[in-house]
Amino acid sequence: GGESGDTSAESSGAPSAAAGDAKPGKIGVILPDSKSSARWETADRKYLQEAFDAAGVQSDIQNAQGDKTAFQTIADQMITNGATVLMIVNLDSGTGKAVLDKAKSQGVATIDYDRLTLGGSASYYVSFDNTAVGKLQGEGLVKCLTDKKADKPIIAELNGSPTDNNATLFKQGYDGVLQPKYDSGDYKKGPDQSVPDWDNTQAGTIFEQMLTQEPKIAGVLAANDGLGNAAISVLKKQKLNGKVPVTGQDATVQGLQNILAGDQCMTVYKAIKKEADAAAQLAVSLAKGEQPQASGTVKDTEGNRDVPSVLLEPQAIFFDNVKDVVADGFVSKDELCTGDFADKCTEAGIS
Amino acid sequence: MSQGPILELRGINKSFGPVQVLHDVAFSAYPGEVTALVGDNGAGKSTLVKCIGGIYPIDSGEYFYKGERVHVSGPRDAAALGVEIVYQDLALCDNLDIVQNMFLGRERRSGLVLDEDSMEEMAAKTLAGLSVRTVKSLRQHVSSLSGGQRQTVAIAKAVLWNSEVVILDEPTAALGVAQTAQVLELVRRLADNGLAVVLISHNMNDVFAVSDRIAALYLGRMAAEVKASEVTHAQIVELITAGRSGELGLKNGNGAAS
Amino acid sequence: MSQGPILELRGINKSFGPVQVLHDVAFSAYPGEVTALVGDNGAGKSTLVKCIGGIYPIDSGEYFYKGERVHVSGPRDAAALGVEIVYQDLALCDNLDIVQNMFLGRERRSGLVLDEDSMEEMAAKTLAGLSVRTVKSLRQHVSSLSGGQRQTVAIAKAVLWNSEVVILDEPTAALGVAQTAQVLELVRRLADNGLAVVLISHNMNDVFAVSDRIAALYLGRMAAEVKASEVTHAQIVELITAGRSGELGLKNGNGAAS
Amino acid sequence: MTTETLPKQENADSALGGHVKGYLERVKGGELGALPAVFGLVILCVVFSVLRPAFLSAVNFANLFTQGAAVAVIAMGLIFVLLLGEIDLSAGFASGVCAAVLAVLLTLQGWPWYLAVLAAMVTGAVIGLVLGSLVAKLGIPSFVVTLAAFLAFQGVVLLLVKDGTNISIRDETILAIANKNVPPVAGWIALIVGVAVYAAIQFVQARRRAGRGLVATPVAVIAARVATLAVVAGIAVYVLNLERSRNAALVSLKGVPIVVPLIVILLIVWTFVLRRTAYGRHIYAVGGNAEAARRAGINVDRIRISAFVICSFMASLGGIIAASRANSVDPNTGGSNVLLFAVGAAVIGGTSLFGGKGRALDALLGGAVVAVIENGMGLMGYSAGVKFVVTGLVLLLAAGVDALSRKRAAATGRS
Amino acid sequence: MTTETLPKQENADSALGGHVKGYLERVKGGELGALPAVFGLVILCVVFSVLRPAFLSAVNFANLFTQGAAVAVIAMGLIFVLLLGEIDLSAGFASGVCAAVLAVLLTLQGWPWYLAVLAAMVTGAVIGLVLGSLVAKLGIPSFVVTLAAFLAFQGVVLLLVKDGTNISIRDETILAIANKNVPPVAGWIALIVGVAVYAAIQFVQARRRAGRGLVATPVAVIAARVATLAVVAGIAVYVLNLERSRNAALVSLKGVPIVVPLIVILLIVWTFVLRRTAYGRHIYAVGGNAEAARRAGINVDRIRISAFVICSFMASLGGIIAASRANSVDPNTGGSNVLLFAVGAAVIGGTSLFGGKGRALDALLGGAVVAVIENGMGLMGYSAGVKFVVTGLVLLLAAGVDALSRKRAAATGRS
Ligand SMILES: Nc1ncnc2c1ncn2[C@@H]1O[C@H](COP(=O)(O)OP(=O)(O)OP(=O)(O)O)[C@@H](O)[C@H]1O
Ligand SMILES: Nc1ncnc2c1ncn2[C@@H]1O[C@H](COP(=O)(O)OP(=O)(O)OP(=O)(O)O)[C@@H](O)[C@H]1O
Ligand SMILES: [Mg+2]
Ligand SMILES: [Mg+2]
Repeated sequence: GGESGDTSAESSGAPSAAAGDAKPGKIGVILPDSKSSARWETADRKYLQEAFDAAGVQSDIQNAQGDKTAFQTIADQMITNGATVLMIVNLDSGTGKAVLDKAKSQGVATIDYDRLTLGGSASYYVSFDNTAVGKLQGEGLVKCLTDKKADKPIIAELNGSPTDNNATLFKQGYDGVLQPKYDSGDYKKGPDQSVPDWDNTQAGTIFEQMLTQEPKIAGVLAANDGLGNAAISVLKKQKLNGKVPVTGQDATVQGLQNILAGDQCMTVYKAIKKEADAAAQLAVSLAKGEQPQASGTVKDTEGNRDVPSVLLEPQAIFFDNVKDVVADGFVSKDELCTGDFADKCTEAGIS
Repeated sequence: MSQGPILELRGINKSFGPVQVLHDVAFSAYPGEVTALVGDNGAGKSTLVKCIGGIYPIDSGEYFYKGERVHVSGPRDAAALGVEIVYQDLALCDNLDIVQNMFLGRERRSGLVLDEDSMEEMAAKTLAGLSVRTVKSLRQHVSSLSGGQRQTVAIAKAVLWNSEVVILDEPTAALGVAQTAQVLELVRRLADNGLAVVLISHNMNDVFAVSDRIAALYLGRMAAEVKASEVTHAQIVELITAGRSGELGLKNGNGAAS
Repeated sequence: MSQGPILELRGINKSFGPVQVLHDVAFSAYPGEVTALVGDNGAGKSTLVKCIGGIYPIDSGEYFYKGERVHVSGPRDAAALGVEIVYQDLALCDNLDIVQNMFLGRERRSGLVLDEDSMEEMAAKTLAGLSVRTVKSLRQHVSSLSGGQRQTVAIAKAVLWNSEVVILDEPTAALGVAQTAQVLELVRRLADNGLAVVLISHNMNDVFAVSDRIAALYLGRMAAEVKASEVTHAQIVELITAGRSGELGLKNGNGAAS
Repeated sequence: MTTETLPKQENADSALGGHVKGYLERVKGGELGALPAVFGLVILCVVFSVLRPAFLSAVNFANLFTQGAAVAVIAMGLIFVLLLGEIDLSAGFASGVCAAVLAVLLTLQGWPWYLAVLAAMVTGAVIGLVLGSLVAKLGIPSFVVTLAAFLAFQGVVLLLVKDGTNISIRDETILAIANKNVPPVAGWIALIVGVAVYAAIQFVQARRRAGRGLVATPVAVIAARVATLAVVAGIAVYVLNLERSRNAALVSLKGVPIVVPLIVILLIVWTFVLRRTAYGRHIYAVGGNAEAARRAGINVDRIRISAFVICSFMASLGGIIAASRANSVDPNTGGSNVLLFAVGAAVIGGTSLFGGKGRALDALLGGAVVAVIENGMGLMGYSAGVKFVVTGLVLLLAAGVDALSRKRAAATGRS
Repeated sequence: MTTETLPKQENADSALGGHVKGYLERVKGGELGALPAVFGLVILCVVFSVLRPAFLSAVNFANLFTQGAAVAVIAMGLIFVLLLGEIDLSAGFASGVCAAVLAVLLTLQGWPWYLAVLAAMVTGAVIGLVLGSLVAKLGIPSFVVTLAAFLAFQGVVLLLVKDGTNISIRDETILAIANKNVPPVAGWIALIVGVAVYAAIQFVQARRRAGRGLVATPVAVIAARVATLAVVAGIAVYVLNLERSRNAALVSLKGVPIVVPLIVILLIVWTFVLRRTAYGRHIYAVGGNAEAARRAGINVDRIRISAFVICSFMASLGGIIAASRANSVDPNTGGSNVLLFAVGAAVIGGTSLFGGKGRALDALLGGAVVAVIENGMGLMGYSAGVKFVVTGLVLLLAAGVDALSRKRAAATGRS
C-alpha cells in the first residue's frame, strides 16, 4: 500500500506546487458511485480534472461508491484537507443537505453538480435535466416503434435501481410520453420492473422472465445502455434482437455499438464535457474568490428558493447521429469502430 | 432399606434411527443405597443415563419418581426433580473457567450481579475435598485441564447441590489413585446421607467396594438387578460378558440387539 | 534387555504461559519393553506424551531417537520416526465413520481412488481382535459410539501400523473387563515383538501386570525410573502421591510447580 | 488375539424389500440426505406453477438452468471452503475479476478464446492461492482476509473495466456457453451413455464387495436407482429438447443448454474428489476436527490452501458463465447478491458453516432453490419493494420446510 | 472429606512488581487480550499521519467518532449473536428499517422525537424476536434466516421510504445525536466522575476479596490502571475540547461529540451484562458448548432468541445514529457494506465466528480500525478503483499485524 500511497501524494502534490504563488483555494469534488452509470469515473472525473489543471487550481476528486456514510466521510476529509469549494453529486438529498450545511457553516462555497439537493444550501446548480432524459428515451422508443410500424406493441419497462432517485426521474420522463399511448390503446403496457443496483446480470434474469411471462413484448424501455445490453442478449437467444427496439442512455461504447449493429434503437447522449466545463468554470472562479453569474435558476421545491443554475440539454442518439458523439470526442473512433463495426461506422458516416 | 425406589424406570425402549439401543429396560434406584450399573462397552449404560437425565427422549416406557409417574422432556425437568448426573462425556464449557463451569446454570448472585467471591470460595472447598492439588488456579479455563482434573470438576459440579439422586457415569475412569479413593468415599457418604446414588463403572473392585445393588445391562437388555451381597465377582463378570450366569440373567442368552 | 533406549528425552521443560508443567524431565523407552508412565492427575503425563508426539513444541531439552538427536516439530515428524500415539483425548473426527478414522492420513488407494473395501476388511479384523462386539456397523460415525467403543477405535487406529514405538495414554480408562484384558494382552504382545511400548495408567494392577519399567512423574518432575521387578505396589503409590519413597524419588520432596 | 470377525448383520435382509424398509427407517431416523431440499424445491415449483402457468413452460425450464448456473458453480467451489469451516466472502468479486480478465483479453487485446479462458482460470487459481496462504500460514481469520479481498477485488474489477464502462463480449465460443444448446441428438446420446456408465460402475462395485464378503448393495436396489436416474434425466432431456422458440420458422431453439453438461461434469468431478479420494477425505477430516487431522499427519495448511484454490477456481468458471450470459462484463459482475446467494445455496442444500458437513450436490440443490425463487419472482411482476419482501419470505419458506422436516427427524435422536 | 484448601499460590508476589512480571509473562504466553488490535490500530494511525498530516488534526479526531459510531454500535449488538456461533446478515438492513420507521413517524407523521425513537427501538426488538424464534424454535440455520431477512428488510425500507426518494429528518434532538457536541465543561465533569467511579469500584472489590482471603488485585496495580484510564481519556477529552471550527468567529465547534458518551454507556452496559450477570455467563456457555449448557439446565432457546433481540435492538440504535448523521433516511440506509464492516469490526476486535469468544470492547476496537481505515483512505484522494484496492490491502495489514502477534504468542502453547 505504501508505494501507491506515495505516487498519489505526488500526483495531487504536483498542481499544488505549480499553483503555489497564485493561492487560489482548493476544490473538492465528490462523485456518487461508479456503478449506476459509467460517466462518473470515465467522463466527469477526466473533464473536471482537465479543467481544474488548466486553470491551475488544486483539486481533489473522489467517489463515494454509492455509500452515504462514505460520502459524508469524504466531505469531512476534504474540508479537513482545506477545500474552499465543494462540488457534490449527492446520493440523496438528506446526506447532500447535511454535507452542504456543514460546508457552508465552515465558510466553504458549494455547487450541486448534476443532481439538485432539495432543501439544500448550494450556491449553484449545474445539470442535465433528468426528466428530459427520460422524455427523450420515451420519444425515441415511440419513433423506433413507428419506424417498425408496430401495431399495438406491448412495451416492457426495465427501470433503473429502485434506490436511485434519478431512476425515478427518468421513469417520470418516459412514462410522461408512454402513459398517454397506453391510455389511448396505441400501446399496451407490459411488465414493468426495477433492477436493483442497476445490476446488468440481474437485469438479464429479470428481462428473461418478463419475456417468459409476456412473450409478445415488442418494445423495451431500458433505462441505460447496460440494462439495454442485458435485454438485447436475452433477445438474441430468440433472434429477436433488432426486431424489438431497445432504448438506452449514456452513449457508452457498448450502447453505440449496439445501435450500429441495429440491436439497440437509441441512446441518450449527455455532453458531459459541457456540463463538466460549466461546473469547473464556476468552481474555479469561486476558488479564486469571485462571485460568478449563472445563466438561469431552478426552483428548489423543498427549500422554496431559486437556485442559480446552469442547465444543459441532453441529446437523443440514433443510428444516423452516432457520429455526433464521436465528433464531440466523447468516444473515440478507435474504440467504437473495432472489428465488425468498421463497416457500420462507415455506413453511419463516422470518420 | 425396605423403602421403595425413589427413581424407577419400566419398559424403556430407545432407538437411534434403525438401531435399537435399549430394549424394554427396567431400572430402580433406592434412597440410602448405591446402585451399580454395569455392562460391557456399548451395552447401553450411558444411553440409559441420558434417558434418565432427559438428554434423549425415550421412545416408550414409564418413568416414576417417588412413586409418581413423571415426564422428563429435558435436562431442566430432571434437575427440577432432584436428579444430578455426571455424564461420561463430562459436558464442560471449554471457554469457561473452573468456577464458572461448576456453577453453570445455578450461579449465585447478590442482586443482579454475580457473586464471584462466594462461588470461588465454595468451589475451592469442594475441589480440595476431592484431593485435587495440581490445579494452578480456579480461574483457569477447563480446556487447559488434564483429563483427571476435568473429571474432578465435573464430579464437584454435580455434588455441589442438594439433590436426592446422584448418577455418576464412570466417574473414576481418569482419576488417580488418591482421587479415586476420595470419590468412592464420597459416593458411600452420599448414600449414607440418604441419597440414592447410581454408579457406573467397569472396575469390579470399586463396584463391590461401595455398592448395595448391582444392575447389569447386556446388549441393551437388563440382565439382572441383584443385591451386591448375594453375588460374586465372577457372576457379575459373566452377566456382563454373556448376559447370564446360572440362574441369573436373560432367559434367552442370545438377545442381541437387532 | 541390555539394549539402549530407542526413544530418549533429556531435560525437557515445557510451560504454558506462566505455568511451567514439565521441569527438566528425562524419559526413555526401550525396545521389547513396556514402560509404564505413572503420576497423579495433572502430574504432566499427557503433556509429556504430547511433547513426544510433536503436538506441543518443547521449550528446551533434547530428543534422541535411536541414539541420534532429532527435532520433532509436528505430528508428522513423530510419525515419520515410527512413533505411534493414542492420546488421552482420543482426537477422532466425529464426522467420519470408524473405517475412515482408523485410516485417516494413511488411506489405502488403488490408483487415485480410495480402496474402501480393503480398508473395511482390515478395520473389521483389527476391531474384532480387540473384543469389540457391540459396534453395529463399521460405517457408523464415531460420534455415535459409546465411550469405550471410541477408545477402542483410537487404539485400533494406532496399532494398525508398523511402528517401533507405541505410546498409549490411559488406553483402558473407558474399557470393559474383557476389552481391558485384550488391550493389556496386546500391549504385552507388541513389546514381545520388539516394539517399545509406553503405557500410561492409573491402575496399579495393570501397570504391574504388564510393565518392565516404571517411570513416575510428580508435579512435572521425574521422580523415579525403575525396573518394575524391583519395586512394590506401595512404593509406586508413594512415589505418585508424595514424589518419593525411601531411597527413591525426588531429593527435595516439596518440588511443587511454581 | 481372537480372530472372530464382526457379524455381517445386514446380509440377511439384502433383498430389495429389506433395503427399502431400511431406507424408510433411516429416513424416519433422520438420515434425510437430499430429501428436505428436494421437498422444499417441489413446494416452491408447485406454488409458482399455480400462480404463473408460464413457470411450467419449456422455455422457462431451460431459462432456469442458465439463470442459476453461475451461482451454482460458485457455490460448488464454496463448498470446499465451507467444509473446512472457513468462508470466502470474495468469491463473488473473484468471479468478477476473472470475468474482467477474460473480457479484457478477449475484446480489448484480441486473444483467442481458449487463451483468454485459460488466463481467467489461472487468475482464479492464483487468487485462491494467495487467500489460502494468508489464512493458513498467517492465521488471519478467513472472514477478514476475504473481506479485504472483497473490497480489493471490487477495485480491481473497476480498474480492469475502466471505471464503470461495460466491456462487450463478442466471441462466439464464449457466448455459446450460456446462450446456446447441445443438439437434441447429442443430448440423448449423452444421457444414454451417462446412465449406462453409472449402472456399470454400481454393478461392478457391488460385485467386488460381495466377492470380498462385505455388505453390498443388492442388484434390485441398483436397478431401482438406475431406473430413477434414467427416468428423471430422461424427462429433463425430453423437455429441453422441445421446441421453445417464439417463432420456430425464424429460429429453432431446442436442446439441452450447454451449461447443463458443464455443470453435470463439474458435479461428477467434485463428488468424486470429495468421496473417493484421499484428498477429499482429508478435507472432511480437517473440517470435522482440525487437531485430529493434524495428529493423523495430514498437512492441514496445504488442505486449507487447496480448498481456497478450488473455490476461487470455480469462481472463475462462474465468472466466465456470467460473462457469457450477460454478453458483457461490468463492474457489478459478481457483485450485489452473488456471494450471499452462493453461500445461501450451499447452506440451503445442507452444508454446514461450521465445517465437516456438505456435498458438491448441495450446491446444486440449493442453487436450484435460489434460481427457482429468482425465476419465479421475475414472473410475478411485483414492484421492487414488494419483490424484495416476498423473495425473502419465499426463501424462508423453502428453508423452513427443510428445517422442519429435519427437526422432526432429529426428534428421534440423531443430530 | 479432608478440608485442606487450595494453596494460595499467588499471594506471595502480589506486589506491583510481581504483577507486572505476571502480566508480561501472560502476554508472552499468549493472553494478549486487546493488545494486537490496539497495535494494529497504532500502526494504521502512524501510517496515515505520515502520509497525510491532516489525519492528526482535532477535527479529524472528532470526525473519526461520528464516522465510526453507527458501525461500532451495530457491531456491539452483533457480538451477542456471534458469541453464540450464529450470524445476523440482516443487522444492516434492520438498522435501515428502524431508521425508516423513525423518519416516517418523525417527518411524515409528525410524532415527537421520543415516541419515534421508542417506536424505532421497539421495531428493532421485535425484528430480533422474530429472527431469533425462527432460528431457535424452527432450527433454520441463522445464515439462511437472516439472508431472507436481509432481502425482505431491503424491500421494507424501499416500501417505507417510497422507491428512490428519501425522507429528511429535521428534528433538532435527533440531528444533535451525531452532529452536536457535549459542552466542554460537561466533558471534563463526566471524565472525572467516570474515572472516580471506576477507581472506587476497583478498590472496593479488591478490598472485599482480600477480606475473604481470595487472590486480590494489589492496590498499586489498581492505581496504575486508574492512572492509565485517566491519562488516555483525559487526552481524548482535551483534544476534543479544542476549537476545531475552520472559522471560529462564524461558528464554534468544540467538545466531545454526543455519540461518544452514548457509545461509552453502551459499552459499559453490555460489558457489565456479559461479565457480571448470569445471563452473560449463559451466553458464553451456549456459545462454548450448547449441549453442556443445555445439560446445566440453561434454556438455550431463550438465550438464542434474546441474543437476536439484543442484536436487532442495537441495530436500531445504529440506524438512529446513521439517520441523525445523514440528516435523512433513504433506501440505502444500512445497506452497502454496513453489515460486512460491522461483522468485520467484531472479528478484527477478536471475536470468534465460532462462538464462545468475544467482548463488547471488541466491537469498539474493530470498529475503530474500520473507521480509521475509512477516514484515512478518504484523505488519500485515490480514484475509486485504487481506493478499493488500497482499502482492502490496509485492512489486511491491520488484521495481519493482529494475526502475527497472536500467532507468535500461540507458538508458546496457548490457542
Ligand atoms: N447417537 C447415537 N446414534 C446411534 N447409535 C448410538 C448413539 N449413541 C449411542 N449409540 C449406540 O448405542 C450403544 C450403547 O451406547 P452407550 O454409550 O449407551 O454404551 P455404554 O454402555 O455407555 O458403553 P461404554 O461402557 O463404552 O461407555 C452403542 O452401540 C452405541 O454405538
Ligand atoms: N494448554 C494448557 N494450558 C495451561 N495449562 C495446561 C495446559 N495443558 C495442561 N495444563 C496443565 O498442566 C498440568 C499437567 O497436565 P497433563 O494433562 O499433562 O496431566 P496428566 O498427568 O496427564 O493428568 P491426568 O492423569 O489427569 O490425565 C495440569 O495441571 C494442567 O492443568
Ligand atoms: Mg458409557
Ligand atoms: Mg493425562
